[in-house]
Amino acid sequence: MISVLYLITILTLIGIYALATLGLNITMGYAGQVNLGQAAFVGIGAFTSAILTTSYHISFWIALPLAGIMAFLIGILIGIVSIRLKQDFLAITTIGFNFIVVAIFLYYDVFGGSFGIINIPRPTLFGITLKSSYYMILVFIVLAIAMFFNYWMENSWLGMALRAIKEDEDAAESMGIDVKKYKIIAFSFGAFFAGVAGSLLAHFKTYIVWSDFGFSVSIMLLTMCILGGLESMYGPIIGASIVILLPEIFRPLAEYRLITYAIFLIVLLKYMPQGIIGRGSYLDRKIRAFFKGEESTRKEEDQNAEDS
Amino acid sequence: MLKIVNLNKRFGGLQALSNVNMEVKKGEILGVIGPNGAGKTTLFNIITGFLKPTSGRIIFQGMEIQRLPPAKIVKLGIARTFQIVKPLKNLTVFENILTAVGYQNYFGLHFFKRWNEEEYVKKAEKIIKLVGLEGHRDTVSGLLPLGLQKRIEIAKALAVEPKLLLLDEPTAGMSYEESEEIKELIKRVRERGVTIMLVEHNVPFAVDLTDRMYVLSYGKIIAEGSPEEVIKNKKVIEAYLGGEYASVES
Amino acid sequence: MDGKTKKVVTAVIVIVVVIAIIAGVLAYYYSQPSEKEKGPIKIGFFAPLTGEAAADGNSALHGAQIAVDYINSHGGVLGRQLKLVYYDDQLSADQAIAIAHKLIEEDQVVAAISGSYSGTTLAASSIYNEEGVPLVDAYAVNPDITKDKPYVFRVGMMGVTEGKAAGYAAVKYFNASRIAILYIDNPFGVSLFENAKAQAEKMGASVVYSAKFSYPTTDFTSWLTEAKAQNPDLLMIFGYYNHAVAIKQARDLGMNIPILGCEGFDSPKLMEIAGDYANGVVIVTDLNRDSKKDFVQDFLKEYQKVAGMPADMVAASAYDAVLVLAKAIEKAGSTNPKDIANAIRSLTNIEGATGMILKFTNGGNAEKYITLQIVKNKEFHFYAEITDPEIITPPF
Amino acid sequence: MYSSIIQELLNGITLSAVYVAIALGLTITYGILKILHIAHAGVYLWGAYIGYIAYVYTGSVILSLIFGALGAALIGVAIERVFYIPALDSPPHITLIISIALFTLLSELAAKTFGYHPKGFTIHWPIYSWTIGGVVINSMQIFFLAVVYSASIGVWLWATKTRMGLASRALIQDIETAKSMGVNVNRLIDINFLVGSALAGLSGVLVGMYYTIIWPHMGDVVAYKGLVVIVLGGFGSIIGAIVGGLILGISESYLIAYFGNILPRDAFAFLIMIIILILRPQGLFGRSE
Repeated sequence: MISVLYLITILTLIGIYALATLGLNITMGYAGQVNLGQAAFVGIGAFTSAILTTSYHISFWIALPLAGIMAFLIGILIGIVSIRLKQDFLAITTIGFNFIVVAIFLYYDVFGGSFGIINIPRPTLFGITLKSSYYMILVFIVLAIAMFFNYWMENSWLGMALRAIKEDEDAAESMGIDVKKYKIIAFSFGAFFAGVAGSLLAHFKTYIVWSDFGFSVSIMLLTMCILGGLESMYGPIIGASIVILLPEIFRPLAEYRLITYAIFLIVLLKYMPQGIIGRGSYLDRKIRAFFKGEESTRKEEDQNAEDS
Repeated sequence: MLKIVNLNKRFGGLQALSNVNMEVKKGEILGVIGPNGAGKTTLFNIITGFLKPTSGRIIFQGMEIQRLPPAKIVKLGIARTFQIVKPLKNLTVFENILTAVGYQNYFGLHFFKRWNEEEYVKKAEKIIKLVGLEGHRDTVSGLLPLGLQKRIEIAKALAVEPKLLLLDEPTAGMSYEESEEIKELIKRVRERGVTIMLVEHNVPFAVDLTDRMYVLSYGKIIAEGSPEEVIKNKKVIEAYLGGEYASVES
Repeated sequence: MDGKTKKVVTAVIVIVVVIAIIAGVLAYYYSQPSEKEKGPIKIGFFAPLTGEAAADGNSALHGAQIAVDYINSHGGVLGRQLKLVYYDDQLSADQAIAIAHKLIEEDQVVAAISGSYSGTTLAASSIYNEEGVPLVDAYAVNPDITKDKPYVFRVGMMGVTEGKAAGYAAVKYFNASRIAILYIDNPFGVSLFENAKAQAEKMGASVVYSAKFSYPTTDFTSWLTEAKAQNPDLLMIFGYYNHAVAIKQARDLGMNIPILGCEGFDSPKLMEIAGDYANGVVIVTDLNRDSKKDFVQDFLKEYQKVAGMPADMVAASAYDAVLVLAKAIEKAGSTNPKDIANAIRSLTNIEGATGMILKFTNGGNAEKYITLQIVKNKEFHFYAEITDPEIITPPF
Repeated sequence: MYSSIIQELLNGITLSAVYVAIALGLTITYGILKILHIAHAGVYLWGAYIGYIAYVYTGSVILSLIFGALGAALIGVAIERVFYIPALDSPPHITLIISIALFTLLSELAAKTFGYHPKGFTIHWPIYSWTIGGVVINSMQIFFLAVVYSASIGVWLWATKTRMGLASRALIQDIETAKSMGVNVNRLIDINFLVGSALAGLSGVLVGMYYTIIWPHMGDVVAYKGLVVIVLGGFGSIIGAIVGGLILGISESYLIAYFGNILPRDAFAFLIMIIILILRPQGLFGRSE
């Protein structure tokens, strides 16, 4: 018998991490900017929200967007740094960013140091404390808004610009796209959703500590992003579901769990590099065909593209 | 239309361009030829803002543009193609052109606007037709042969509605037939009132197409005039024979 | 909105609704707690069994399992057998929270044990408390774990008491006046450092140098060099046995002063890693290996058999956590979580592998004597026992 | 106080040997395939364990080093053949995650095979120590530094003076050109992984012996510190890796000694790296384009 609260906990976590992954998908999936430090943005949002609500008694409903904005601002900084760096340098710089941010959480008492911040209040709405299923609904409403933003972005010039800088920066410039500006946008927008996810995570767990946002969490988010599939608005939710559910399913394996998980991951990536629903994957082609209402000619050509 | 005044560019110890002065007149097809390493592509990169000059000025329609970023220059009306084609490989031909068609929307906060408006879709389709890619509208561009990718390159440049179009070796690596088709295409473009500046390696092709020519050698202008005059110029022949005879042949 | 937008919006709404429906349907089918009065008594357990902290997690699991087997082979509790339901938390707070719900609702345990560290235990503790299921924390030190949580208990020492004991021991047994402290940058190290410093200063000594290090550190020479420059007369190292390297490096640098460690050093691995350098090191702990008590010796032997290595403090603490729960269930005469919690609070003088637990305070923390052990010939031996109530009484 | 400043320098140089040892192998393997080879740290820890087992059975330090290096070399080449070569065409983030998953796998397998708890790795050599002007140095330290730095010089000579090494450098520039020059590309990739991984194994054993401890997660810090070093040096540069390792070791030693309350060690390392990258985006020894 699967218990409800357990299920709700899992679903809430899926929703929160899907939101952070959706942000990462903007930075990495659409704009092609490697970010191995997304968890740091989640942490920045979580601590912003936690500090505002515990030390300054600001309402959750104000802290939630502020958490996103804080991450957004730091995202601008990282975006500026990213302008000068090429692929692998950028990858390692974002790893470093993650390490430095959690180190600051650990070393400075504002962030609770190694003890973290406890008693983060649960949000209330019309006098009802939002917990378990109410909180899950809140998370999924926020996720739905983010997915709608994602959909809208795909259909706006923003999406076009991000894809263009991913493909070729010079070509993008020659089409009137200011590459620097859009790199900064890619990082800051991606960070915004991570920050909001961080706030949601903080008020869900009611206790956060620096180690919740370490580099391994960034890798988890990256795995969600790639397994679900890059450049797809549904990818993050699918990726988050897999990455969170699999270890739960593997739970009976106890100490063999991590080994099984690692092998599963390697096999999946080897045979499905586009992820479950990423641009160019089998499912993606089917869905696009459904929305277009016709079987498009790209099907075969995309298959060729996979090989190239 | 475009005036280049005392342009210099240095890469470390190498003087890539020295004291280049040039003028592009409205409506013409201007050729820039010269042996390998003469600085032709560097010149293009500076005009389009991809490189900053060491000294000198570039004036486009009365405005100094040498310090502007490439995207701004595009908005002012100068478009370019790349010698090594740079299509957005994983996007379809239509998406490639559409990205360029929206060039005015990448400034400020206009990027929040939807691209799926009739205005843009129609414009993109018109350009696809103009360059003769109707049959490949929904093909992923990276899969097309080089000849067709060159057309995408030109189409993208046209899509930004340029007043001045800079073509960097549009026929490099193409067969004779393909070159002839491109030639026709360039002529059609010019009929639409676009001024064209053309860097070419292929001298006969340039002679055939251009109204006027500059010859660059080792970063200096060594000759200027009508194609017929220029190819008879002694300095030019020396430059080609002394430098790389083979390149005239190719 | 055009057709495509509508389709997408519909799709998003459908996803949200489907999830809500799944949750609702499951809520409907969610049956009342099944009969808890039959079959074995289930006790939950979580610890990091994989990943970087797996060494301690597995030690704790072995310790708890040995306790369960011992109790079962001696007739069980209330005539029923105990069953340990254990999960791997990978040292992730998210997973510890999910496990808490799984143990409480799905496995329907009557009580649970944390064999995990402070972060995970603290994150999970409020859930056990809210759901009214007793949680016994084996060795995590963060004070907030038990604070204001009537259903959460701790059998291990609190960082506060252990730190105070270290400061007390330094002055009382070693006449230290200039102390240098290296401590790990986690709640364990930080609470030990703060309280040892306060206690030592209260007794007239001063802390002339302190530095914190992170868990995977193997090179302590930079800090030790700076510490040495301050001419300390005692060095405290608050870390785990894998930081035994620091002992060796201190000696190599010519620091021939007494070294005082903590319960994190309480493992035979200390001697394996530091070799002869470990001799003379004194640690503050609650596990007394020279104990004459039969079951302590039984436990140490049994552990060696099961785990293939001698027992450490973590294993002994998890063992005691099971013991405390068993005693409480026996005393309560029922498996009702509330009765168990009340029974724990009324237990006194429990003989455990980590020594005698005098009682549990109102805050749920075990009060017990603290022992000092010294390494001689690569073995731990009794050095002194601290019984001063001012030192050993938990703050709440 | 003067002596403690010198002592810190010595501490830093000793620490740098750890970084140089790991970065050298990493820079060779990165140079050849352009893959962020996180699993290198897994190879390193397996090298340490194999060396440990060899020491337990033979009691010989030299054999332990040799077996550690050989075992690691085989594991490294196996990873390259089975996982990297087939994934060469996939985007870098895919190989990165595969590499991280492999690293997790290697760590967990080591934990399952050799036990979760750390092992003491104390060798029987007597340790002598000398105090010169207040600065203490011991024989183990000298041995550690001597082996790492002579291995570094060996690799540098191999890469710059031998035909094989030079061919590898050519391959780093451009695989196609190397092919057209008649170079057996696959064999060369194998050899580079062999050399790089042997170095990882060697350093694993040495670090284990020097710090007298090995444990299944001993690669965790090294995995990312190694990247910092090769970034500092400019990817693929051997001299860069050596100098980068020295810079990192020495600056870390001083920074944590004097400013240890501001940030932890690893954060300092990354901070140094980011500052250098902002000033010189191609790394200290990388070529600008």
